[in-house]
Amino acid sequence: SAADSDDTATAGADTSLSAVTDAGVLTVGTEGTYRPFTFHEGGSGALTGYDVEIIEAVAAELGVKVKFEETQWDGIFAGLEAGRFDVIANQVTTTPERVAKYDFSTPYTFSTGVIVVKSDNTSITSFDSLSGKTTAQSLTSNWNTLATESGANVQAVEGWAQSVALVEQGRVDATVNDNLTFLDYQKQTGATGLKVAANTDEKSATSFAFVKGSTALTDAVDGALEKLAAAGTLTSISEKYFGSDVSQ
Amino acid sequence: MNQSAWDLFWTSLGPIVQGAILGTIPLALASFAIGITLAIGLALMRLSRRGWVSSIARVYISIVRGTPLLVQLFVIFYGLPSLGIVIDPWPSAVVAFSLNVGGYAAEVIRAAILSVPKGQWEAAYMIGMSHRRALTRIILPQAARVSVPPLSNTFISLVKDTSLASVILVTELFREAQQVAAFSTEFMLLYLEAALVYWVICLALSSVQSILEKRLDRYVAH
Amino acid sequence: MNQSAWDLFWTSLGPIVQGAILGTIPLALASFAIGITLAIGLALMRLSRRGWVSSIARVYISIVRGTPLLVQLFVIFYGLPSLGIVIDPWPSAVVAFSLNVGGYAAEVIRAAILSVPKGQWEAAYMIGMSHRRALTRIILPQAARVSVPPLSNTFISLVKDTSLASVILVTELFREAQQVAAFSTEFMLLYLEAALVYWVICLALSSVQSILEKRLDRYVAH
Amino acid sequence: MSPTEPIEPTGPPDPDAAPAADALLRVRGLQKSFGANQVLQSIDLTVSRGHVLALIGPSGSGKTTILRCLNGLELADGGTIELADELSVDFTTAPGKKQLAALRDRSAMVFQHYNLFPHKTVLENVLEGPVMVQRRPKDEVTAEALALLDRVGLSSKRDSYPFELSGGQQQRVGIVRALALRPKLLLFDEPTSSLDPELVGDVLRLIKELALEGWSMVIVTHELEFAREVATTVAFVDGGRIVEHGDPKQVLRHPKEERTRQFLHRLLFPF
Amino acid sequence: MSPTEPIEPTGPPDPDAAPAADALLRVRGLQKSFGANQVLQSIDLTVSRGHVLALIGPSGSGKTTILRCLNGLELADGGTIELADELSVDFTTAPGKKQLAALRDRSAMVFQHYNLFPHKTVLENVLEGPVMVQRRPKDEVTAEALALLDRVGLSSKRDSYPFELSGGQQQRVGIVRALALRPKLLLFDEPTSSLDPELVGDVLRLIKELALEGWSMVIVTHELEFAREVATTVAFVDGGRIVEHGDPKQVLRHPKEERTRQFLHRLLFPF
Ligand SMILES: Nc1ncnc2c1ncn2[C@@H]1O[C@H](COP(=O)(O)OP(=O)(O)OP(=O)(O)O)[C@@H](O)[C@H]1O
Ligand SMILES: Nc1ncnc2c1ncn2[C@@H]1O[C@H](COP(=O)(O)OP(=O)(O)OP(=O)(O)O)[C@@H](O)[C@H]1O
Ligand SMILES: [Mg+2]
Ligand SMILES: [Mg+2]
Repeated sequence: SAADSDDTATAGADTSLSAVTDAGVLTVGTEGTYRPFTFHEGGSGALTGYDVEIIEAVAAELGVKVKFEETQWDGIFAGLEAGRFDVIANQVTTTPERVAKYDFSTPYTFSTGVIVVKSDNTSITSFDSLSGKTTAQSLTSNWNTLATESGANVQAVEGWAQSVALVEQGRVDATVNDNLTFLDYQKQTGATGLKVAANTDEKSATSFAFVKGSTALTDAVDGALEKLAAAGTLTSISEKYFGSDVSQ
Repeated sequence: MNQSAWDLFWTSLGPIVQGAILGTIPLALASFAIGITLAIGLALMRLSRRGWVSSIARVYISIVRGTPLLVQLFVIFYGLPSLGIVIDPWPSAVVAFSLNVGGYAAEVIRAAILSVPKGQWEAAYMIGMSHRRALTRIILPQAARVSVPPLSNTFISLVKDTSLASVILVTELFREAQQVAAFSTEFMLLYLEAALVYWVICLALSSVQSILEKRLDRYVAH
Repeated sequence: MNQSAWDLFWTSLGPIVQGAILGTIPLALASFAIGITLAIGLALMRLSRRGWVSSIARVYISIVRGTPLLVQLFVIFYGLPSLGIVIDPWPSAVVAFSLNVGGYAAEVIRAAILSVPKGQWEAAYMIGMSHRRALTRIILPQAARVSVPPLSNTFISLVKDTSLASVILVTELFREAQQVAAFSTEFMLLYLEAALVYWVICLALSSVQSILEKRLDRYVAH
Repeated sequence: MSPTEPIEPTGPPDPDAAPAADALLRVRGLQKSFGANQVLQSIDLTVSRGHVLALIGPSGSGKTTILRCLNGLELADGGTIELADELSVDFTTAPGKKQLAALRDRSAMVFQHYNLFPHKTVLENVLEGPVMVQRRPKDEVTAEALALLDRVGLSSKRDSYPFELSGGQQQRVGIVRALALRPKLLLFDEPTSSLDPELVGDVLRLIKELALEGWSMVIVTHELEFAREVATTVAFVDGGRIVEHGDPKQVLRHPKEERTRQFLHRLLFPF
Repeated sequence: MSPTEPIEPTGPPDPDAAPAADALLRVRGLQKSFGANQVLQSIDLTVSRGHVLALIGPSGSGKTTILRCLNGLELADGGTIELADELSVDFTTAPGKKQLAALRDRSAMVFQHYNLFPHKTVLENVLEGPVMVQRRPKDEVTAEALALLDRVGLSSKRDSYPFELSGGQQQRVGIVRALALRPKLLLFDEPTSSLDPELVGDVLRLIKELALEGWSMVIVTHELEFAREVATTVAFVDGGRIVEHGDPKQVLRHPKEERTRQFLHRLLFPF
């Protein structure tokens, strides 16, 4: 795989797009357990979510069918590298390390990070005040990095549900996550015991990830995203899930 | 449990049981059957007088038992493609679990073969049997009875271990529960529900084990 | 493997080995010690002539063995707080693994006790021993020898299972590997590295097993 | 170990001083069933102090079960066992654990398959009962045990483990283990039938010596020659009953009962 | 099953017609070591057609090892075995598997612990060799097997499993299993020493009948009476050598060698 990700070695033979168009199928890696971005309707129904719908729209724009492969986060990059799928649609945040190893589309989600605490918590008011506090984070998310950089003592958990459970049980002080995730959770459960203690100043961006050297495919997806944005499709998908436009 | 929890329990029971029937159970059965065949071969290699044959089997068994199953699944599904070997999720899972069962069951079968009294080999040779025929007609049938309890343990572990197959894209019982949990955030309830289904499967296996033991007992020395 | 992969391998070896020494090994040792004690109690309950005592132990063992360890960890860590019982990660992990080892080892110990010839009980009674003393001074020491191989298997499984402790916030070998992997996205490399460390631990355990077997063999009937 | 030596445990009475009527063991109407299988119908036995009772009979007739009831290893269903004028156990009303233990304390058994403790040395096997159970002083018991081992020619094996000994040696340790308990009554269950033929003699000779010294014994055996020479009384057991008993020469040479005759014939003229 | 009956397998020759010099088995200088332990020093044996050789000797002297070498279960290190003028195996140069198999095909062994196949019925135990290995017609072999079982009084047990039989019955099945192979030579390794004393007779009587019918046999036994009456020759084995051999009455009553005398004394006068 080291050779595959070597730009120069594959530059002359970028078949990333033709492989997809020839097969007529875009294979997408996603978790299927990350609400509201990629999840199953009603828990056991069809796969849906913000990321899922956007990549479906992109595939339609490219004139190919879409096929989802659901896997856990552990396997998602390994699967991309092993050629198990063409693209990851799973709220992948771009970081310098990742950019060095993978190709990324233009961003399709912009959101702020929030610190979620118990309603009666007054000691955490900003990211600076996280220092020395304990937070629960999913290991693999960029929010983990943010919490760590803020000086929090991070406890790694499997996902959002466990993070929230630990905050509610008072076993950690806070969790840092996507604003969108928290809003969805509140809407769904009507949870009243939690509040947002602070927002990040900057928005973070997420993109689709491709194996290095997939310039043609990345370009094609970028083109599709541009058209979808222009046609208002991205906005309407975003409003369906979040009531506002997070796609730009 | 309140009403909505009950509702969630009942609506999710369908998909979870379906995951068991379409994923967990066939995966476990296929892997067990192949794994046992492999295990018999490995056990015979371990018992071989040729040192290097025995060593190969020993190293294999040691690696399979000494490393996490999750890593083995990873290597087969995500690692082999870099050597040009691409296997689909289901076959990958069957391969990984079979190799694993092979490693664990080999030692069980080896011990069972060794537990058959030496006099049985001698009587078989005495009536003119070759080593191979003595093994298949005289020794293995007797070893079978001794192996049933430990092999059912291997099988029960296998059933639970198949939950790892979801990392290589196979949908089974536990994956279904995780999906509902991700949707509802009621992970505690859903995991308990999955546990209940696993338990029912294991109880069923235990009864099969008792029946098998009784049947084999009927004609084996006491 | 290219240079950067090698670098990653070496820089991550420190944290992974540290995770083994501070997490995996003490967790496994503590849980095994407590679990074996529990298992002896359960094995004796299973052998009790009073039906209900035996039944309690049987149901316990069936639940522990029939449900995924992951769920057991979840129930103890995330589930018990809803009953007002909040246990810290480390004690939770030790409790869960001990209960689990107890269930698995109970059947092993029970079989080992049953494998001691009846004549040993009789000789112990004959010289005037009570049931309790016959058990502790005569039967259990002999059962110990028989249990060593299956109990080392239980221990090896336990070592690998402790990787699940990370779901309840305990930092051990596998969590360290996952952490490095999460930042570098080199899951394959890091998992293989973790597997290597597990394998080394298991090889060490196997040698301890051989030594123990030889020592116990010295004075036990052949 | 003659009755006058210090290591002699209970000091069995001088056989001459003990009148035949001085019964050590008196068993009346002993019954035992395993499920629906009534193994002992009704057993009556008397063993006088210093006497030797030999039980003979076909396989499955209940000989071992009799010994096990006498040693309290098996709980009889009915009948009484009286021992040494000091203990009387009535099995019609289920006796307590204490009474079974008392029975066990006063008798010691030597098993067909030796049943030595494989994880203990020869000396530890012998000391286990007197020291750990009877709580006698370790020094005293050790001296006594070593003297007993010496007498059976095994003092050099004191620190060996049972698996290092031949069958005959193991059985002699089994006998020493029983003697060290200072029992009133010795019970032997086919003590030589697991032994290689050349090793039988050592064990039989030892038992004969103990008999001559005045130990009271019940021996289950198929060694008819031995029974004739050593036993005071021979009883033929069949189907859970004592079919015939009396002087060894009379029972073994001129049995009254047809079943006894058949059994002896099978043993003496096998082909 | 007399030599004239149809089920008679190899039709052993009429003993009278066979001159003493008509050797069936000739063993010269047989040697066998286990590691550093030389178990057989140099064994010379001859068995004529229709004769019975009894091997006696102390435990560990190598008796079983001799039989196992004869049956090809153990690979001797040196010496030769000649069987029936048709097979000669020289162990100085390691013989091939084929020759060991040929040795095995011509002899059949009856084991001390019977070694019946516990997962097969009595009849299946008997048929396994002739049908599965020798590939003889199943109907023919079944008829022969049933006649043999009938003769040893076990035709009603044809469908029983070994654990349902007494030791004596199991051993008789073991003998039938050996006979059904139609061997030239029967080997018996202490065939009665695992049996209850009352069951010994049935087996000894059967072996005696086979001897009278003219079967050639080697028997390891501790039953001296039996050896004296049934054997043509008795050989005393000690320390991996044949110390003395000859007419049973001579060897058992008036042994020439001191070691034989000692051994016999221990067996005959154990206490
Ligand atoms: N624990 C037990 N449970 C059920 N049946 C038993 C038990 N112990 C003995 N028996 C039965 O009781 C009967 C008498 O057995 P016992 O061992 O007393 O005979 P024995 O005369 O000593 O025979 P042997 O000469 O073979 O030792 C047999 O039928 C046996 O099967
Ligand atoms: N497979 C083996 N490996 C090592 N040593 C062996 C083996 N088989 C037999 N021996 C040794 O060879 C010697 C002779 O054994 P063998 O069984 O032939 O004696 P035996 O005369 O039949 O004795 P017994 O009367 O006890 O059956 C013994 O010292 C025994 O320990
Ligand atoms: Mg008995
Ligand atoms: Mg032998």
